[in-house]
Amino acid sequence: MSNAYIDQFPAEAKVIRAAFYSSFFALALGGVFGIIQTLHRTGYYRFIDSADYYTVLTAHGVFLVISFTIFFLVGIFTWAITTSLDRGVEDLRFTWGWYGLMAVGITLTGVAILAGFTDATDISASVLFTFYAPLQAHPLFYLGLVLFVVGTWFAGVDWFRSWWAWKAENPDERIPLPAFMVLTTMLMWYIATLGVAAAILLFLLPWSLGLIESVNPLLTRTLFWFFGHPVVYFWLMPAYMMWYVLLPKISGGKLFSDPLARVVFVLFLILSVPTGIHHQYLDPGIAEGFKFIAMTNTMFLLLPSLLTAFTVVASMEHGARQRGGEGYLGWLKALPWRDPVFAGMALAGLMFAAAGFSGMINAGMNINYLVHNTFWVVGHFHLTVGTAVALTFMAVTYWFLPQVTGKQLWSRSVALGQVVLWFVGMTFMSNAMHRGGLLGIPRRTAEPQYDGFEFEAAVGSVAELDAQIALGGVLLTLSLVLFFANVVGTALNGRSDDLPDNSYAGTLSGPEDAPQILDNLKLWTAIAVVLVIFAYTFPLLSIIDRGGLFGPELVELPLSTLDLESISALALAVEQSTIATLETTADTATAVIAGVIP
Amino acid sequence: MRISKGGLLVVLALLAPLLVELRTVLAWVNVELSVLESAAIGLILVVAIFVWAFWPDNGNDGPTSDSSPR
Amino acid sequence: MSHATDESTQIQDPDQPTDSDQVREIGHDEFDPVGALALIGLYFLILVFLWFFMYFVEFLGNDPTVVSGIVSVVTGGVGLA
Amino acid sequence: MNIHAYEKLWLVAAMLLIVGFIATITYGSVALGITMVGDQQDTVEPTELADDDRFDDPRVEQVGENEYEAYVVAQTFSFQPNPIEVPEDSDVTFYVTSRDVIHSFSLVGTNVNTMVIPGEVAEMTVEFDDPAEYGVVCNEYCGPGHHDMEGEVHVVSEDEFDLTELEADGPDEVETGDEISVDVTTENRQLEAIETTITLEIGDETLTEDVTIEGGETLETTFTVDSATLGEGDHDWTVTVDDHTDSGTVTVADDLEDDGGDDDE
Repeated sequence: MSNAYIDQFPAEAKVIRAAFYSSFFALALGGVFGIIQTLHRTGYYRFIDSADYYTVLTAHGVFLVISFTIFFLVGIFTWAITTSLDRGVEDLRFTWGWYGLMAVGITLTGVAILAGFTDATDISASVLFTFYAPLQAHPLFYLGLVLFVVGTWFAGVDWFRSWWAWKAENPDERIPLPAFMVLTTMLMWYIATLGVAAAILLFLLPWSLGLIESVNPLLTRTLFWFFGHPVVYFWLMPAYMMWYVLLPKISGGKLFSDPLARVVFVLFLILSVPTGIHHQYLDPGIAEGFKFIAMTNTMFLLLPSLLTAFTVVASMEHGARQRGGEGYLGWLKALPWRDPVFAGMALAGLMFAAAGFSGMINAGMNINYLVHNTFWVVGHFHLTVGTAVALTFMAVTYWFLPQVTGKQLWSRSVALGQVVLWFVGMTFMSNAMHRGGLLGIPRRTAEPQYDGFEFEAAVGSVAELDAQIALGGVLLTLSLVLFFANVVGTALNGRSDDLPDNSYAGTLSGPEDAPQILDNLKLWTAIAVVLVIFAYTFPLLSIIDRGGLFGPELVELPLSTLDLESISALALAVEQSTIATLETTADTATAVIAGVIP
Repeated sequence: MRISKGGLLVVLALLAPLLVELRTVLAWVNVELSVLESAAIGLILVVAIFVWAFWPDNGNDGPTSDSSPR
Repeated sequence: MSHATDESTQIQDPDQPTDSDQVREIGHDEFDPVGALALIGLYFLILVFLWFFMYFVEFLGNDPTVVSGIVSVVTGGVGLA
Repeated sequence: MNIHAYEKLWLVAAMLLIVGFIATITYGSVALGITMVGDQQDTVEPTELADDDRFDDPRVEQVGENEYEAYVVAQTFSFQPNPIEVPEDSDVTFYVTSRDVIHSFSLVGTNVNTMVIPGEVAEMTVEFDDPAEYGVVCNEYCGPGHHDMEGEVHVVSEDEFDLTELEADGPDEVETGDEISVDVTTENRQLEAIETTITLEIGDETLTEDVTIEGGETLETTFTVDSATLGEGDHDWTVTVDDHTDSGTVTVADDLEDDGGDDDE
């Protein structure tokens, strides 16, 4: 009998498995749309209409950055809470409840997006991940997003309940580090999602239903970015957690500093939200002063990431030296590069270092004229969410799958090949994207070739950049195929009794070195709220004062035509999506059952 | 073998960004490489790394300070 | 070896299935992360160099740039008068 | 709290890095005068741009010596005016707004780049030096035809540049012997007076008039030609002022009765 997670928490393991499978399903869909758009945009293979490109792009964005990342997050956060507090969830029905709400929500949104491919319904939502008004999606799109976000809110409630119950029994203990990370991240998420909730519930959803005439495009856009920047930390924090609590163990060492890890998460809690205006440096209607304040906050938000870089590398070094590594750099050779969990996370961290640099450029105010909305930005977030997060998630999957299924990983060699292939593929793709952006090639366009002018490459040619992107896309797709082969292969394996124990890294400098005040979540939340009020009150008031709460009369561009007379169409759509949800749930249930039965 | 197979794979992977950026860096000093030339350099480096990796360890240090192979 | 700094989680287990290659135990006080310092120092230098390159070569070299309109408004007013 | 000396060192270095970044940006703003698109301009009604005296007729105007203003409207899926023509060595202030959804206005290969949001007016002042042609792209997704949305900015040499608008109007047909009058309206949108020659070519006839048009003024001229000297038939005419031309055709006929002319014989 092993002491894996599934042995300790069999019921919770099912929830985590369901969350992981939902996440992987979204990853598969997002990957398919990714390669379609890569080949279309670079002109290598086109089988869709360029107008449909934006439906593909919307699906790629929403499925990957919303469903893939957040479903994975709820999986590992549930693992982190139950493992570090050493107690199961308080109420399993509640846990399945928020999972179900998230699944229903994302299915509605997904149906609204995918319906854009067919003329059979007038439902469509090709508004991209950012859904800027006056582009208008079908109400289902917004409704689904709301349900999904509410699901994550309940997930947070679940984890807080566990912590409260644990605290009642352990009044004098420090919050274990993984639980601390979950709680601070969720507090940040509650503050951040207020922006998107306000944008959708007060403005976009009523507007798409025809209840209000018009919206203020600058206001809804600003509310989106209120949420849109911190959401990147919501993707990133689970990856950071893995680098802090799993990577040192896999490296053969201990976490260098528990107190600094807490400082890092506190900094993310208080600084993530009051920075969103840095996505709007080039927006007319927002004063330069507000932009400068947002920049200052953003620049200081570099601090926790820079601290993380040191702590994580030092922890890896500790492992390497315990394994016999020597010298200033020679210790790198003593790291367990053969282990896909390690290699994947280390390569992801390396890519994140590069992404850190392009992020510093993005954070700069006036230099934004150079890169704003160019392909550079796409290169940047394919390094951050597309590699630092996605590759870390895939790498830790190789550790988590045995833990939550009770089965041996199908193939460690394939897994190693997979993470290395992702690294190489993304190198080509994101490098060419960054370069293309500096030439002024825009993001979010189906055919970056114009009649009146051409982009001039400083080195090589635009055709070479396209070739790099296409090559990268193909390698990434191959990598995904290997990943799914491993997931499926593992699911088909028999139950194993010889699994590693469920544990995470110890620390060199433990929580007893951390000032007690770091665990005062109320204090940090209050500071975070105050900073948000400082950073956002005046810009928001100014925007409302200038353009009105509901904005000027607009020529809306409905990317779906909602005929209010034919409510039946809506009913049909709801019915269809419900069926789809049921099917998804059924699939998940089947997977769960398949996982339970040895 | 001086390096584990996994380590070798990772070293080869790290070669990719170096090669891709090499062209750009060289262009600043007015050395223009074609795609083919870059690929040729890459191939040479790959072969060099393979030779280094599989050369019998005779105690001499490789390009980086060496530790005993595991 | 200072075990006082070992972490205090309940599920801390001395078993180290992935640490089977461990050849020695290094405690908190014996560990100086010189390697991390070397790597991060290298990263720092790269960041500083690339920042200057991006700002002063790529950005400022990418003329024209949006500049203050105040001067134009003043002279524009004179021109109109 | 127990922080390793190396980590303290890195903390200081990281803070230096951050302060250095902010300092660089501040230097660009203060010393180099790089200004962000901001809230300098009042809001407009996107659906009523036709009644807005700045955006009813998207155009370039001269407002000072070497100072120009360009009023640009972005809409699905085009920019107006297109191309935008400005002279070399000039300061051009762009005012850009949208008629419908969010767009951008971005000069490819330059740092001229702004979001275009309905209801808001983006203001950007740009110094152009040498003659050049720039592509303009919309880099924010604006609908299914987004990839077709492009424009051009032409920075032309002083000699080639003018802001003269020419419009000529003549009769469609006249009776032989009557006079043909071609009305020419010439507008000088620049501030300085221009001296130029208006030329009318019709048949073998060439009529010229040397004119001086004050800055911002509009000149009305009328050329008259005796139709008898042209003879019966269709005659093309062309009015030329510098590089601008306008043209038309007049039919000279002996008897206009079949056209229901009001000549009573």
